[in-house]
Amino acid sequence: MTLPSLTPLTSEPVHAPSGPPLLEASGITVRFGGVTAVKNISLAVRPGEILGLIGPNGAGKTTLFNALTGFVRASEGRVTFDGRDITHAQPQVRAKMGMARTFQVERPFEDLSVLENVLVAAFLKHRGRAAENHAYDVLERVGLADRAAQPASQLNLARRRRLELAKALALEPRVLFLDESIAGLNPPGQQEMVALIRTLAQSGLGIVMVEHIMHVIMSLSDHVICMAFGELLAEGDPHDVAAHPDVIRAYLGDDHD
Amino acid sequence: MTASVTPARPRALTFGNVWISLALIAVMAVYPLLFGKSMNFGVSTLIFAGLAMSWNLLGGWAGQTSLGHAALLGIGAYTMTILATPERVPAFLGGPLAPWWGALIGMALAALLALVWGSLTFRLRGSYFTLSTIAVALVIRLVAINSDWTGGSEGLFMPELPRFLGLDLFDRQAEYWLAFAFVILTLIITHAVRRSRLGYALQAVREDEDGARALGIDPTRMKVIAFVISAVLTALGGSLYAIYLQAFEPHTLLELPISVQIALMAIIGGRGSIQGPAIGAILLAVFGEVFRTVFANANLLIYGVLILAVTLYAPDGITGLFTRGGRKLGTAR
Amino acid sequence: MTRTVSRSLLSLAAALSLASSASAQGTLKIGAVTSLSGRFATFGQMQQAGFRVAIEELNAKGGVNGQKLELLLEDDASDTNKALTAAEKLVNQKVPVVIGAYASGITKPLSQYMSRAKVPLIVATAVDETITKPGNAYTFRVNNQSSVYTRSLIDQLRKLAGLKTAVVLTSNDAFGKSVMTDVTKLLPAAGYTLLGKDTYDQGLTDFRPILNRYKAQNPDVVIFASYEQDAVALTKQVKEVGLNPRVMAGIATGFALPDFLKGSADAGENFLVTMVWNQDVRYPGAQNLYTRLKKALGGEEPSQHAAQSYAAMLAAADAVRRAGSADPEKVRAALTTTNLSTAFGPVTFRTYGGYQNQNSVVGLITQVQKGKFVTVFPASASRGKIILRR
Amino acid sequence: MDSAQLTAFTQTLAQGLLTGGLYALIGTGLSLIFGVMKVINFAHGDFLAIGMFITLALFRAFHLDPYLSLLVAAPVGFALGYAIQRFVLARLGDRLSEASMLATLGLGLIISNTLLLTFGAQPQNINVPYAIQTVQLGGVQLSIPLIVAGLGTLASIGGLNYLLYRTELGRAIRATAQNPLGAELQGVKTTNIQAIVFGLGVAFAAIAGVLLMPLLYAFPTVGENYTTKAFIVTVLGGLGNLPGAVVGGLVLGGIESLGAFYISNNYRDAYGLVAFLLVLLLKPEGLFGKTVKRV
Repeated sequence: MTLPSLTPLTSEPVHAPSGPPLLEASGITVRFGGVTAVKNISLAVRPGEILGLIGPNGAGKTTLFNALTGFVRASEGRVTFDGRDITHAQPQVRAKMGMARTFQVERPFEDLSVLENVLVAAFLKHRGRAAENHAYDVLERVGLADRAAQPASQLNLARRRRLELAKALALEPRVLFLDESIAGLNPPGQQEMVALIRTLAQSGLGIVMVEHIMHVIMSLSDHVICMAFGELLAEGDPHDVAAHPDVIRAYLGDDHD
Repeated sequence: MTASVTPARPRALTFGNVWISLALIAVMAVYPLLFGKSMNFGVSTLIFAGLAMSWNLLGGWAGQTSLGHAALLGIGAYTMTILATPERVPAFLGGPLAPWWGALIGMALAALLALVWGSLTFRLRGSYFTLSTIAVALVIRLVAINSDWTGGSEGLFMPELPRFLGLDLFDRQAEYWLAFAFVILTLIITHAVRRSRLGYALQAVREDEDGARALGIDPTRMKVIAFVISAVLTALGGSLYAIYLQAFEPHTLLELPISVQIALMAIIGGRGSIQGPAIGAILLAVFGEVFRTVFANANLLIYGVLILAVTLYAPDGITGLFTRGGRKLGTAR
Repeated sequence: MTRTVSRSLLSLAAALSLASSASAQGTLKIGAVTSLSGRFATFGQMQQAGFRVAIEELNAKGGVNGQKLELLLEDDASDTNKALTAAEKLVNQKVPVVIGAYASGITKPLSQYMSRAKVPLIVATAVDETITKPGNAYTFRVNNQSSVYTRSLIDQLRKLAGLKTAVVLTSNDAFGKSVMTDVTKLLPAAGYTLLGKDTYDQGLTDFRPILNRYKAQNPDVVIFASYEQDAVALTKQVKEVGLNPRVMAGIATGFALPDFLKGSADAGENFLVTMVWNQDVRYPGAQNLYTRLKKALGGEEPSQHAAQSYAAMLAAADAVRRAGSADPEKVRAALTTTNLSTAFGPVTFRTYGGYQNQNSVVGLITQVQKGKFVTVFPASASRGKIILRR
Repeated sequence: MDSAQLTAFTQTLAQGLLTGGLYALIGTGLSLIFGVMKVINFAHGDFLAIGMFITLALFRAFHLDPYLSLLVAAPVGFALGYAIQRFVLARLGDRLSEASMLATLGLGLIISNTLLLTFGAQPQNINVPYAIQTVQLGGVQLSIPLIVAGLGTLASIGGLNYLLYRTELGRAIRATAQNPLGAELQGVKTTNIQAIVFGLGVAFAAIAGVLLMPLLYAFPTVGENYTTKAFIVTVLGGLGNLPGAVVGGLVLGGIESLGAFYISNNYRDAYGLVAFLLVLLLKPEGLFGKTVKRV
């Protein structure tokens, strides 16, 4: 298998998002008993737009992520997708409408092969041999075609990440939620994943990314939201947010602490 | 990133290991020639092999261990027999129904029960579901014992039945081939599920429900579908069993040990493989017969030891021993 | 693993395959199916004793048609499927007649199979009405149908003056159900008003709520029909809650077990217990049979089931002798003209009152007097008088 | 007339609660095992049968009073349970909760059939003078063995509570129940704890067996019905919730007793089963249990 060519990390945004927002969330609040994990966060994603979600550990990024994808009930606020209210829709309903997600901790179906893992997703919109061919196409896009027959349990971290992505892509989503799919990969792995995300956005997919690696967020996102302790800290163009004093303090702590 | 040549695409969507099924069918076809005189043993073994296969659609594929399938067996048996008995058939049907119509109606009732029962209880995880199946089956047993239209605790006798495709339903040879067809039907359906969207969805749900929901799969709906198919086939098996017994009562047909026997056959045979339950049923029937004659009083003791041994040393059941790479079908985590 | 599987397949083939035909090998084989293990093991062992004592007696008198008798006893492990497989094995071994099984639930499918296999089946213990009503041409029953117990009790109650009210509690199996139907139909005709009637499920051990209700109703007569293992618990709880009717009656099964006397101790005193045989019954040879059965059971007290099985074996041998051959069809014909007197009582298979090939057995009523079953009814067989509790 | 009805009611309720006490004792054993190891012990009733047969054997051999044989049956039950978990069930490793159903079904068959081969099949029973004596408690007539059974239940459950909440071992057990990994990290040998817990569960079943012996026949398959009753009780109270099991037992005893007295005995088991199903569907964590993650 030839090593993919290294694509230099350019700093300009990938692709100007176009058309009305696909996914809109307004005033999302999530409370577990007395604890408010997410407080009054609003965001919108347009086709082709990459929305970066950053913030120190425990800022509530993943909780927000799970609320948007239906794995956690939002205590307040409203989420619409393509104009339809999906605030309390089950994850499987959202998947059918065109929302797909990866999990921070990979959860492949251990006993199924790589191809079969993707096939489960491909069956959403395809039947029989067509589903299998679609699954193969997706595997080729993420560079796992050669490992199709291998049980998912035998994949290394990078390939498990790619499998997560492949399963999400096989749903042919219109909005893709990536939960730290780049963290922990070696540099070449990161390069490939960034390149892949770039081409996905160019093909018109709306992407919401939770990520810690700053230069990846900076080079990919059209719009960034920074959260701390469950609340919105700063929002806007990646570079402005990166320069924002509160964001720096949240990440690096005060110089006179 | 495009690979130079499209690598050969090994197919995942296969019918699974068809060779074992063909071998199994061959063995079942040869049996009457070798043991032509031992048809009772043959018919009851095949019926229970089919029942274990039917149970496995829910127990193995969907990972929901049921200990209440005797109730579904009973619905198949009772419905067909009641509708075939002149004095018991409801008046508006105007006369007794032929057994095949009765069996179909029994299958429909079992499907309805599975639909309601499943959608109520599949919200429950693992052992809760198993406990609910015990309770529902015991309630159905109490209804059968205490109501007259089911013959109460005296049960029912099989009335004279019309010929089915020219076959005398009470001739053991005919019953053998009907049971043979029943096992083949369950094999075909299991192979089809193995290759279908339902099959993969069930395996996904069994491995990781949340992971499956993220891929657009509704776990409860999938489990209910598996339960309905399992119930329909079990009811069909119940109708065959009623014809074989020709007389049955709640205390023999609807007891917990029958549900446990069906489940054990599938689990000991191996829930992981397609043919495991049928193989398990046949082996247990053979061991049961050998122990019955050889060990007399101690045969149930040896049976218990066998069950414990399989659990400890053959986690994937007997077939799991042979197919080391056999897929591990644990219960829903 | 595969080696052990093939070896057991071989031993199965041996077990299922044809043993030599019954008559060729010099002994006349009589088939029998009962529960030597599982839930009904107690009664299976009683039947085994009865069969063995009969075979010894017959072989001592030179066997049948010059051949010694051999018992082919199969254990059905209290399981219907195993009983059918066992019966088929016996049919394949060309036995002229099969005796069994113990429980009604197993005997009914067995009788259907035997009539299809055209080999006569003699039932010795199962009491379900439907076995001989309508029954079939190949099924003969030595023991009584359950209604005999109830009718003989009600005939006796009819004679007792000054008793007006009654309650009945039965198990919810076929036996209990038929007792319940007979009691609710016949008791009013005998001048009683039925104050309460309940059934209970297997495994229940706490009867106090029902007994409390009966105590409040203060009936003259209380009638029980129980699962085998519940008779003692029920009797003890009657004493415990202080239910003290003028007549207490227990119908067969658990009450007719010798263990009932030991188990209930004085709580069972002057209970009326219906059965069809008792060691003190005035039938010729009854005492002698009792001692032989007791020896065969290794000192355990024999129940009526042992005597019934003994009589069934005698009837089978007698039919084969009169048929002059081991051909099942001839033996079946001979059975219809059976007229035998045994220590269990007379054995004739008649068709009457909707029953077919049913032996009409005289229902005995015994009373527990000073810890022993004393036959008090009918007069011809009785050894003592009924004592009313108050 | 109403005072007679009142005494009948109190008598039926009292007897129901005492029988319910035995259900609670059996259910507590099962719930303890499930709480700590997520194992449903399908042989629980057979362990009860062992308790009964130990009492029978001691009574037959040494004419030992049944309640004295508690001192033998409880430790033997504990040792048996400990050995089974330590040397048999523990070998299932992480498949314990999945495969435990099958393993304990096999165990149940082994136990009931060993009893059949050693003690024979006929129902046996012991005659102790107090078996049918009763005592008057405020117009309510209660049998002595039933009262002793109630007291035995209170003592056992009290002892268990003391052990769980007042002792070092108890803390280790509760830690293992909540988070086996966490407990292991704190130096708790969980395999040992699990064996002790299984031993305690079996000891409880054996104690119930001893207390039942004066009231009932013992026969090899007597355990079967008590296993189902134990299931109902534990689910009513919430699987793994010990106080819940006690209340679940009393509730079941009461429902069955009053149902039989006022409605009819034909559907007696159905009352318990229906209550069981309702709780399972509406509140799987049981009437008093902690919330269970529902799909």
